[in-house]
Amino acid sequence: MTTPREALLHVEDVHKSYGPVPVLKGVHLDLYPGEVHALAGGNGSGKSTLIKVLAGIEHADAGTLRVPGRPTTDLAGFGAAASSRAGLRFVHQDLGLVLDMTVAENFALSRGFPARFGAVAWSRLRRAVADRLERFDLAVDPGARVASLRPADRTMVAVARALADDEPGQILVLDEPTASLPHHEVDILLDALARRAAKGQAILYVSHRLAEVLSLAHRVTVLRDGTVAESRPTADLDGLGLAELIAGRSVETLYPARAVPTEKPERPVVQVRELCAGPLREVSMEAHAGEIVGVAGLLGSGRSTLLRSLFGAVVPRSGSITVEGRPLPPSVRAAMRAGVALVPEDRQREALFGDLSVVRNTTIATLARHTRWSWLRPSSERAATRDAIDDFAIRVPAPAQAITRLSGGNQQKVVLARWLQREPRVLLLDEPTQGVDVLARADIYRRLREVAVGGTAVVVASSDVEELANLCDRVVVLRAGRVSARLRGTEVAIPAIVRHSYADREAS
Amino acid sequence: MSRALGERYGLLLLLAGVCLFFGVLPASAAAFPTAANLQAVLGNIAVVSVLGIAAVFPLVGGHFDFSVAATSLVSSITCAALLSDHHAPLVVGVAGGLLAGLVVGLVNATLVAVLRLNAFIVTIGTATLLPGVVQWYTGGVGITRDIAQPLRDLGSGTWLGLPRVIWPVALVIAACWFVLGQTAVGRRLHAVGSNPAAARLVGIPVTRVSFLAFVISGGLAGVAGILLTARNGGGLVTSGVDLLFPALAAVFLGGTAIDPGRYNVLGTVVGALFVAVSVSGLTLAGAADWVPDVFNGAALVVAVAVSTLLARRRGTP
Amino acid sequence: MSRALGERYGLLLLLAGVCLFFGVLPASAAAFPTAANLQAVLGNIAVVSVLGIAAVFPLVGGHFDFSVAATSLVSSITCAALLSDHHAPLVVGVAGGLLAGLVVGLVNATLVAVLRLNAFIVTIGTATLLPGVVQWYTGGVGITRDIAQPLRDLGSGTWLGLPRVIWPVALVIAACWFVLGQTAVGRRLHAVGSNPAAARLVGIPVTRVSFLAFVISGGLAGVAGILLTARNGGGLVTSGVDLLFPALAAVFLGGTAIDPGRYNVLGTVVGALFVAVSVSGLTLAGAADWVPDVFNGAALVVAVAVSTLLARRRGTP
Amino acid sequence: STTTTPPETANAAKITISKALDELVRGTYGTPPTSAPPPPPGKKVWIVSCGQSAIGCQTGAEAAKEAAQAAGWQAQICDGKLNAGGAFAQCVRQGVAAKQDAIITEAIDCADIQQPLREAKAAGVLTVDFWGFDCDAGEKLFTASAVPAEKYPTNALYQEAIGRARAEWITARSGGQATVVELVFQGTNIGAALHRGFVEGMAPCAGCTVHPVDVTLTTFGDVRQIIESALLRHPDATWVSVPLDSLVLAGAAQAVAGSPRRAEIKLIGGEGLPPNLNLIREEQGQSAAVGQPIDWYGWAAVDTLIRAFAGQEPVSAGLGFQIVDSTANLPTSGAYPAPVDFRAAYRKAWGR
Ligand SMILES: Nc1ncnc2c1ncn2[C@@H]1O[C@H](COP(=O)(O)OP(=O)(O)OP(=O)(O)O)[C@@H](O)[C@H]1O
Ligand SMILES: Nc1ncnc2c1ncn2[C@@H]1O[C@H](COP(=O)(O)OP(=O)(O)OP(=O)(O)O)[C@@H](O)[C@H]1O
Ligand SMILES: O[C@@H]1[C@@H](O)[C@H](O)OC[C@H]1O
Ligand SMILES: [Mg+2]
Ligand SMILES: [Mg+2]
Repeated sequence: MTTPREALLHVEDVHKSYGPVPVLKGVHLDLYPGEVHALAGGNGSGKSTLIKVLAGIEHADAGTLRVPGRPTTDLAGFGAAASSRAGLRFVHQDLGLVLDMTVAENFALSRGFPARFGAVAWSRLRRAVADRLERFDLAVDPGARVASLRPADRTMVAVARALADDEPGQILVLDEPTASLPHHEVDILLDALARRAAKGQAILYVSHRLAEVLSLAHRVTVLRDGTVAESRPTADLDGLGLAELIAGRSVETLYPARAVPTEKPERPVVQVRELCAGPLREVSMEAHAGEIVGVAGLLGSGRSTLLRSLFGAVVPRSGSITVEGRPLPPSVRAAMRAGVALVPEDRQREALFGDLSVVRNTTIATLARHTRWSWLRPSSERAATRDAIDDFAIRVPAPAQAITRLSGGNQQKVVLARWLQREPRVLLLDEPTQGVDVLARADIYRRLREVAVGGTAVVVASSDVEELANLCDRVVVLRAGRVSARLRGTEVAIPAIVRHSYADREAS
Repeated sequence: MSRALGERYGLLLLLAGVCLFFGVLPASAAAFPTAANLQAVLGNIAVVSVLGIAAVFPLVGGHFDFSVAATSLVSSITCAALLSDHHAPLVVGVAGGLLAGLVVGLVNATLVAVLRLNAFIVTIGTATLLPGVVQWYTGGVGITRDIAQPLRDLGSGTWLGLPRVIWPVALVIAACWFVLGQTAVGRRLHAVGSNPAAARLVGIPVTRVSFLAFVISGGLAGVAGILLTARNGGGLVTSGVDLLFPALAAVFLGGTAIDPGRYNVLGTVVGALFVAVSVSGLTLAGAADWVPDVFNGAALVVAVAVSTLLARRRGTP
Repeated sequence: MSRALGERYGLLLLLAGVCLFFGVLPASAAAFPTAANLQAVLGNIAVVSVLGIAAVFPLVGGHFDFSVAATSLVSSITCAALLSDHHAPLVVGVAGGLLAGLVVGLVNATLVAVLRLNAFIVTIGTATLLPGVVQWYTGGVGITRDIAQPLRDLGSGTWLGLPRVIWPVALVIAACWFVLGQTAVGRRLHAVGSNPAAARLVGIPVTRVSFLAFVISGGLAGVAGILLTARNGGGLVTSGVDLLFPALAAVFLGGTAIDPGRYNVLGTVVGALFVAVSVSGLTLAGAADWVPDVFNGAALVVAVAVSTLLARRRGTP
Repeated sequence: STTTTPPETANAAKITISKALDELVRGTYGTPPTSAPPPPPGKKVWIVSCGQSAIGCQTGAEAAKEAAQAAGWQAQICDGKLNAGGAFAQCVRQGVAAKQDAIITEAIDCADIQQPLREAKAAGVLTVDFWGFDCDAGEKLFTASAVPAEKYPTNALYQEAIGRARAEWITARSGGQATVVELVFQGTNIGAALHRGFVEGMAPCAGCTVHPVDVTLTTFGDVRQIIESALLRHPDATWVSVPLDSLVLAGAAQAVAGSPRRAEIKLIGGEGLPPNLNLIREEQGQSAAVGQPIDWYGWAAVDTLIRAFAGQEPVSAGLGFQIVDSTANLPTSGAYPAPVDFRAAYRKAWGR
């Protein structure tokens, strides 16, 4: 399809290597006014790297960039200031917020501090930011420290910051902005983006959520191994088709078949009764061996608190939790001994040991089995890691390298492998596919199903309703800390989950 | 709210309490609350607070700096050598001292900000190396001859009832407070120290900002060196360590006050004052010579304990 | 691969180079490559390497410890005082010295691991306070009378051609290398140092592990103190800082070797050896007194630069 | 002079005082030995300086090296760094390792290096001490110690005399009416000896009051604070006695120079090192020193060693001291010079 209009952004032949490893190999991209352009691709395919190059944070080895009315620029020397001058605005994958500074200061860090006699004009800054937040329907105090905001609010702050001025000719780039956003906020965001595009702005949008891509984007460019595999309109694509473009091969299905409903065993593996903890009010639920139970709910509805309670990481105010009939004391170690495992929500902060190697990240929860006569046996650790790498198709340059060198999806697989090695009786996963590409996601779903079939009770908390609807045998919906619905069988579907998450939203 | 105030001004209150205590304690009451003692105390905090502030800049930017004291030593010797060995005019001596500090700052800045080497190690390296350089130049002999009288007067004289040396120090304090807390550059430095990755993502030139922090630190250590020359009436040859620990103690004590949990300029000054006043009071009261050390060490631990526990109860990190 | 080797064994190679250099340099060739000099060098690294290893444990767990040197001072004095002032049997003196170190370790551990106070500040606090306590007890006078002969022999004698003191040190090195690098406890400490929140969520008892690190550190400082007493033939009164910097230098130099980028036991020993051999060679060669300082400072910077730049090119953690 | 002393006693006192002052200015020097065994050839000598960053230490160590070379030996200085990190012991051990024939230690207390001294003895290395103190208990650990003078057969007695001289100068200059802040260097033998002498010297002065304040190695850096506080606590004190010039430089002079009572306070310091003489010349907080020929002491150490090699006992070096102040014995530049050409004397005695 040819467009007569001039491209708002024309990027050509971008090359970039980290050390000897090429990450971008001749990538090109055109963005047109009024267009929402999706950038898709597997984990580690180079999306974030391309975006960092465009932002002038990483320097390309080669490549050019052109925006209307300016000469062609060599990307090799392209810096943050030049990027900003070219009209590019960003919401990066890890948001770029400084947690222990205020919301207003975070705005000013990227947009500049208003000054008076060389000093920051605090009141002017605060007013401008308050104004901006209001327009985004964000009930956030500009003087609040970002650390005190919920993850979703943080994302929205980063978005509001990037969108802060609406000059024409701007190009907005968002790298997985919805990864930690619940349904409602995703809708607000997508709405805002669509309106901007309608006004003639160009938007480059990275997401692993295929449905989002298909409903929002006009065009999609698919990266595979650092090259452009395809760039075409979304109109003639469906989810499976897009997944095949990303995979580069045919894909039959994204979700594994559900369990055949069988006779429930007498006793559930986990039983929660009248639990009050954090935002949770008298929550009761259970999970049986062999099933995948979803936990749905809005932001702050208490999903994470529920999972963390089951893992002994939160001390409940009242109520009881039993595993295999035995009461669970509020201790992570006790929970682990009882066979419980948790893949936490915030990978960077709660799961990864950034300066330890892939091997050490893999074996940290199973050290005892690699120990003989008090010695840790490196060969045993390496073997276990190799198994995990094969098993999960983890893309890793060398197991001795730091875990931070892996792409997000691959990091997530390492964390999952860490826990599966313990062969848990209860596997808890909090936002398990956040930032994970569609194929890896399919892998993970398949693995979760296998694990369940093998007799483990799997509990998945997620903001991705599509994921819950397609993966889970049952879904418990939380609303404001209380169970608002227990869905099973054919009830497990997007509309029902959404409805029970929101119902009485005003009332609560 | 009152708890927050207690946290912000706790150390200041404690300082007031210490003043009151030694002001009424019979053993020290005669000499402690006198203008002469105030002058002595203020004179003594001059170098320490400037050195402390010199350490605050890299610390805010997320880097430790062990080398400030050694740098001030080099700068003091440079200033004295210019005046004494080379009979340079006073301005040249002062400029030379400042320049020496800036040069060390530049070297640290290049190693840490540009080459991204571990600041801890680099600055322990410079802190080890610099006294050797001083030893080489001086042959171990302090330079105390022909120090310009105005510089000596700066170290020993008074002006408006306060030690003369405190006036430039006040200027330095005000300027640094302004730069770190009230300007875009200062806030960017905080951002870099708090989350360098995020800072890079929002387009802050992280390298340049860290670089600047070390250069400023070197410059301030240079100022401290000049003040040292003024106070000592020359350039003395020491290891520098005897200045480092008190300066760090002031910074850390100060990190529990004014802007608790964050290293800050005014807190550092209060920290330096607290130590100086306590030591002066204890000495005047005739306490044994081991008491000040024990007192200072304990004060540091208690201050950080109180401010941390208060902050934790309030729920701020 | 060869680059990785260069990184791991770079410092060791450099050490070999330095040995070769002073072994053939005419000025030092006669005395440097002798058994007597080897004994002197090994004897000299005993205290520094144990102190360095004492600092490695908290460092691996993510906490800085400024207090190891001051702790060893207390332990040395305790040991000497028991033997001399209280005529205690040797075992009691040694046990007392060890206990003193452990007590300081326990205090640090409680403050940092249990109360979660900033280790930096707490240990600068203890490092300030402890010399005051020593001063109080000794009145500034070293304790060198009636030190049990076997302890003295440990400090001066040789066994199998090596200084006797190096044998217990070798034991300490081996044990610490094992615990830190080869056991689950050591791995957990690394994990806590890397990300305490994540450590908690894989079932590591973070408080307990950090606590242990400080207690071990205190115990090792205690051992260093006993060795200090043996080497000095008594308990000397110093500020402790003069031992801290060399120990830290060894740790940091060592962080560039063997397990580059991570503070590690064997690296620390190599670091201490490197400094000791260089200083010995320079002294024997009759280098001016400022040369060793400059050499050591520069070595630190160069070592960290080379290892960082190599690691960056290879992409290891 | 709020005196009730009858005029004739006062007069007598004045005469005594001015006589004492004369003696202090003239000094107490003897002469170096006139004969000695010939220095054995080809010896290697290791000189452990108390700290090359301290100018007094440096002066003595350099002089010992110069003397050893004059004796036809190889000599090398090891920097004791004021014992930082146990450098005294390390230096001695390094000397043993370097297979030296002898080790000379400067201003080092035996207690700090007992072990290494035993090791040296076991290795057959001779050890000579000057300006320091041998262990008094039990065994003498040094092979020999330099003998300052007939009058002062040990360094302890020499230092006591110097402490006494400081007291006598204050008594004389104040006309027997002085309130004195005395800085006492605790925890070191030299500090103890100087203090003993000072107390003894002050005892006869009925009109004098002494307020001692302590400093130790650990509080060395706080000297300024210590003196400032003492001057604040004793607003009538106008005399300050400081045992060592390094303490004057470390802050005592600055405390005086920065005091509001600067004009009336007089400080007497230690050995008369070049920077201190500058302070006296420029009136920057120090008024006097007890001039001591440290370089001579270094030569005396080598003389002692020559005799030790020959199995002979040390002999008197003829050391003394003189008061240096703005009116007496103050050279126009440089260090305090001994009034005797000891170098020539030693060379002659050694036949070199
Ligand atoms: N700083 C770095 N050093 C070395 N390699 C890196 C670095 N950053 C990224 N990489 C590698 O570059 C490749 C591309 O990473 P990038 O983050 O661009 O992928 P992505 O497409 O954004 O993946 P994801 O969907 O997981 O976010 C990956 O293989 C990654 O391991
Ligand atoms: N102890 C507590 N008492 C009261 N409220 C709490 C407590 N702990 C957490 N909360 C609140 O609960 C909410 C977070 O709950 P949780 O993390 O379980 O929700 P979630 O459904 O997982 O939402 P999210 O999308 O933020 O992960 C936050 O608003 C938090 O402030
Ligand atoms: O706060 C930290 C402290 O706890 C650790 O010991 O050292 C680094 C500091 O930043
Ligand atoms: Mg990405
Ligand atoms: Mg959650």
